[in-house]
This record gives sequence, C-alpha cells and structure tokens, in this order.
Amino acid sequence: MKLMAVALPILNLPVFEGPLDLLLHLVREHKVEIADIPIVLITEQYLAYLQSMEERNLTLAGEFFVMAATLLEIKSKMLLPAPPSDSDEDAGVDPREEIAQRLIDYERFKALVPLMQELELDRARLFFRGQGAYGDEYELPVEFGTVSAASLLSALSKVLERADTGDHQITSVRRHRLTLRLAMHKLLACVKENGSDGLVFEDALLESGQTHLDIVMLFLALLEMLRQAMVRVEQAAVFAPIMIYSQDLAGGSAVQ
Amino acid sequence: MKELLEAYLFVAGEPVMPAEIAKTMQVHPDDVAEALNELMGEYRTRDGGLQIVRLAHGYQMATREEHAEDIAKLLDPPGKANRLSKPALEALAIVAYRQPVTVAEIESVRGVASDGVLRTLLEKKMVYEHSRKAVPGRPILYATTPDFLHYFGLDTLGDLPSLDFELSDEDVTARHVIEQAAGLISE
Amino acid sequence: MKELLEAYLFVAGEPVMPAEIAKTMQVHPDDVAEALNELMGEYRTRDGGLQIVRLAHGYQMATREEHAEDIAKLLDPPGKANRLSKPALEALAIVAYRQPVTVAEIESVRGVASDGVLRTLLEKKMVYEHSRKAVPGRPILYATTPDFLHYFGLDTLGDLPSLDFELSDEDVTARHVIEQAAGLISE
Repeated sequence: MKLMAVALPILNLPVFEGPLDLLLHLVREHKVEIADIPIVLITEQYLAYLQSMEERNLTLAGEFFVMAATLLEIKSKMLLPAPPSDSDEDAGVDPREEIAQRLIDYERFKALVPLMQELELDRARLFFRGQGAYGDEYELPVEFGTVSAASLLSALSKVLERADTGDHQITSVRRHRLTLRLAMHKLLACVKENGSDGLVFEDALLESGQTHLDIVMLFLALLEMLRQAMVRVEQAAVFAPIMIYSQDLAGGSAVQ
Repeated sequence: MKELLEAYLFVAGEPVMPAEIAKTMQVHPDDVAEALNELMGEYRTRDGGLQIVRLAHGYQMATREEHAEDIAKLLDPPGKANRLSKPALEALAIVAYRQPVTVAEIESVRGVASDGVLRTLLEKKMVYEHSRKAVPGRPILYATTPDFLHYFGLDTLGDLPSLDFELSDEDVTARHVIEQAAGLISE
Repeated sequence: MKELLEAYLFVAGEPVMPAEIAKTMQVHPDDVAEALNELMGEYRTRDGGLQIVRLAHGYQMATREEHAEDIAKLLDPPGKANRLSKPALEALAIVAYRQPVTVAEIESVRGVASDGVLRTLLEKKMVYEHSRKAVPGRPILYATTPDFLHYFGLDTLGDLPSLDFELSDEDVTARHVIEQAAGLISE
C-alpha cells in the first residue's frame, strides 16, 4: 500500500519582500496610523511571524533579525519610564519616530510598483519599425564609444539564449545529447521528406534544434553530409534562401 | 519639411530629436518641433494604424495600442518579453525619484540587500553609473537612462507619476501624518 | 483591417505577403490584397513622406524618392556619433565571435532575417566581405574590420571577452563540440 502524503496545514501567509514589507503589513492589518504604532503588539506579532517562518524551515535573511532587534529596542525604550529630561529637545522624541519615517518612505515607493507596471504594459503595446528583427523587446540603439566589447558578448549570449527557448521548448529535464550521427540522420530524413521541393537551410537548423548545441550539431551534420556528398545545397541568388536537396533525388528531378 | 520629417520618423527606428534635425537641416529647432507637433496632430486626427509618440526626449513613430495583440500575432515574436520583477521595479522607482543614489541609500529605503536587483537593472540598461559620491569609500551613484524613459513610455522624468498620488484613496489623517513625515525627512 | 495592415507594414520592415497575413488573421487573401491596394491608393493621394510600394511579390512601406538625399543626411550627419540598433549589435556579435560567417549562418543563430542589419554593418564599416564560402552557391563570408576593433577599443580579436561563460552549465562534451564546430566553420 502506498503511503499517503501528509497534507501540510496551509498557512496563508503572504510573501514579504523584506522586514519593512512585513512590518507594513502588520501595521496595516491593525488599521493604525504609522506614526502611532502599538509597538508592543506589533513587535510580538513580528517575532511570531519570524518563528513561524523558522518552523517551516524557510531561510530568513539577516535583515529580518536586524528589524526584530530594532523593534525590541524601541519596545524597551517605550516601556522604560521616561528619564528626567535635562533639555526640552530630548523630551519630545518618540522612539518609534525613526521606524515610522522609514515605513512611510517605504510605503510610498511600494505603491509606485503597480503604477510602473501599468506604464510598462502600456508601453509594451507600442511596436516600432523593424520590431520583428528585435526579437523580444525593443531597445534603443547604443552609441559607439558607450558600447564595450562585453556588450558584444552579452548580445551574443542573449541570441543563443533565445535560440534555447523556442516555442517547442522541451520542459522535461534536458539531458539528451544530439550526436553528430543522430543529427545527420535527422537532417537527412527532413531533406528526404521534402523531396524535390528541397529544405530551407534555416528551417533545417531552427525547426528541430532548440538548444544552441543542437543548432551547432545540425550545422556540423550538414557540413559533414555535404562533404560526403549525401546532400546538395543551392542558392538561387545572394541572400536568397539556401536550399538543401537530397542527392538521391538528383536523377528524379531531372526526369521532369 | 513635414513630409521629410514623416519619412525620417519612419526610417529612423529610434526617437528623433528636433535639435539634431535642426542642426543637420540648418533650420531653427523650434520650426522642427512645431512641424513635428503638427504631424503628431495629423496622425491623431487621421486615426490610422500609426501614431507619433513622445518618448525619451524625442519623437518616435509607433503602432497604435489597439492593434497590439494582432501585431504580436503577425510578428510571432520568439518568446514573451521579460517584464521587470517587483523588487526590481521597487529599486528602480527609488533610483528614478531619488537619483543620483547609492546602493546603500536604496537599501535603507527597501530594508533589504539590493545589489542583485541593481545588477539586473544595469544589465537591462535601466540605470547607469552616474558618478561617485564625495564621501569616504566614494560609492557609485546610479541614475536612470534614456532606455528607462523609453521602456516606461515616458518622454522626460517629469512624466513620472507624482509621488503624492497614493494618497488619493487615503484619509486626511494619513495625509497629515505623511506630510508631517515628509517634512521630517526633508529636514 | 486597413489600420492593422498599415501598422503591420510599418513594423514588418520587409515586404509583406497578403497570403501570409490572410493565413494568420484567418481572412481571405483577396480581402487582404484589396485592403492593401486601397491603403496604397490613400498614401498616394495623401502625398506625405511615405508610400507603399509593391516589391518582391509583397507590399512594403517606404519613404518617397524625392527625400532620399535629405534622409541620408539625417541618418548619418557628419560629426554625429554612430549608433547601433539592438539587431545590428546582435548580428555584429555573431560575426565577431564566429567569423568568417555567412548571412545564413547569422540568421540560423538569430532566427530572423538578417540581410538588412548586415547591410547596415557594411555601411558602418564594421564588417567586410572577407571571402566566399566553398559550398554550393558560394555565399559571402563576412568578417570584422579594423574599424570594428577601434570602435570597441580592442587591439586584436583575441581581446574579445571569452565566450567561456556561456558553457558554464554545459559539460565538457558541449565545449568540445563547439570547438570542433568552430574549427570546421573556419576551415
């Protein structure tokens, strides 16, 4: 008999970007003003949340603990009787003030995120000239002088990446290796299937080859097949599509 | 002039700057800007498949929003464009409104380490190394690029939503608190 | 329909075939051709900076002949820094790392037609016609120029950043295969 997987109780806790995000959530939940945080309560809840995270074996970044320490410090300051004030300036300082300021500041920027997403989506609805050649995303041209050799490398790796994530991407773990022999076999089958129509060179390389390794392999296979005179390659004019024909059909097409 | 500008907008494939055109054609920049604005109005009136938009300090020809889905279908782009993540947008918003700004300053607002997202933003050319701050350690100050403006469909930084917007649905107390806080921050 | 076709003519950047559009949009090819002809007529009547021409069995949007000189001046004004579009940079990167290389080879990596950008690179003197490939059709092999090295601040091609990183998650076999391929291609 199979062991049943034990369903874990679903803890419906949102994911927090950081300590400020969590703190803001707690403050908002209590519908209190940021400037008037019930520090004892919030600190307790904050610590409880960290504990629940630990129990679920989630790695917590140090920032969460720094915030916990800060909250505890504020809490202790709030609980201690106010020291006899020597000066007027000292007297009015609320220990929560700094954290309140940070929360207000953080909230403003957090609120900008959906607005920026909206702008981002709106702009993505515009297409510019030659967009087909840009692939995924339009980018402003780069000025010579600001372009480093490293940007060439990143441009190349982006293209290779794109070739890697074609429409027919295999989602299973990629461990298959297209050997040269296999690639030749595959390519020859394609060429034969197309018969006297011929196979367009780019289609041959991109149709079946999804990873750049596959593309290189198919390209290698084509070279090898040419060398062994298994196929014939023709191009009607400069920049015209390069066609691959099976040599077996050479006689057949001449009959017509 | 207007016909030439229309032709140039078409072939340029990038935002065109009135000042640059004026220099090359030896006319006054204001005349160029005026003709461009007129052309922009004509395209709006004509209501065809194209429009002229103001982007990254320039004028650029683009398709109209309502055709986005069909154009995408016809172009069959090789994969979905990557959108920026929320943390990246958060960091970018801070750079946009506080620029030039250091990583430490971004981190102090966000409360989390931000060098990773900043690297992404640099790679995507949303920000660049503007200068160095004149403090010990001379940390790098980051600012937004023209690519940033273009990516978000903005002409200038002034087109960014006002930082006050978020109060629209808050109550007056909240506004008061934040104004108070803003006063404190700017001190 | 006409508006969408206008938008598509603009973004396509190459001759547009009615049959292909009809297939994608699931309409009759005759309807597409009719709308395109109508649009062509409208452009002729409007007498602006653009026109629609019939080219290579398709329709293409283009500037009008009379603006050719001015457009050339605006695109390449003296003293203005040259700019490279993203497609051009991609193609240049492939030439740089895989040279000498044919257009078909560039296209097979990029997955899109690349003769246009290659023409730009030739005009900007970033690449030149190196030789012809010893295969049927004898396609042109392109290589980078000394100007290319100069622009990118390189002394020799050996100074290009190493391609190694792209193989980081691949195994040694992959590296071996690519080296083999590079050897074969350069033969």
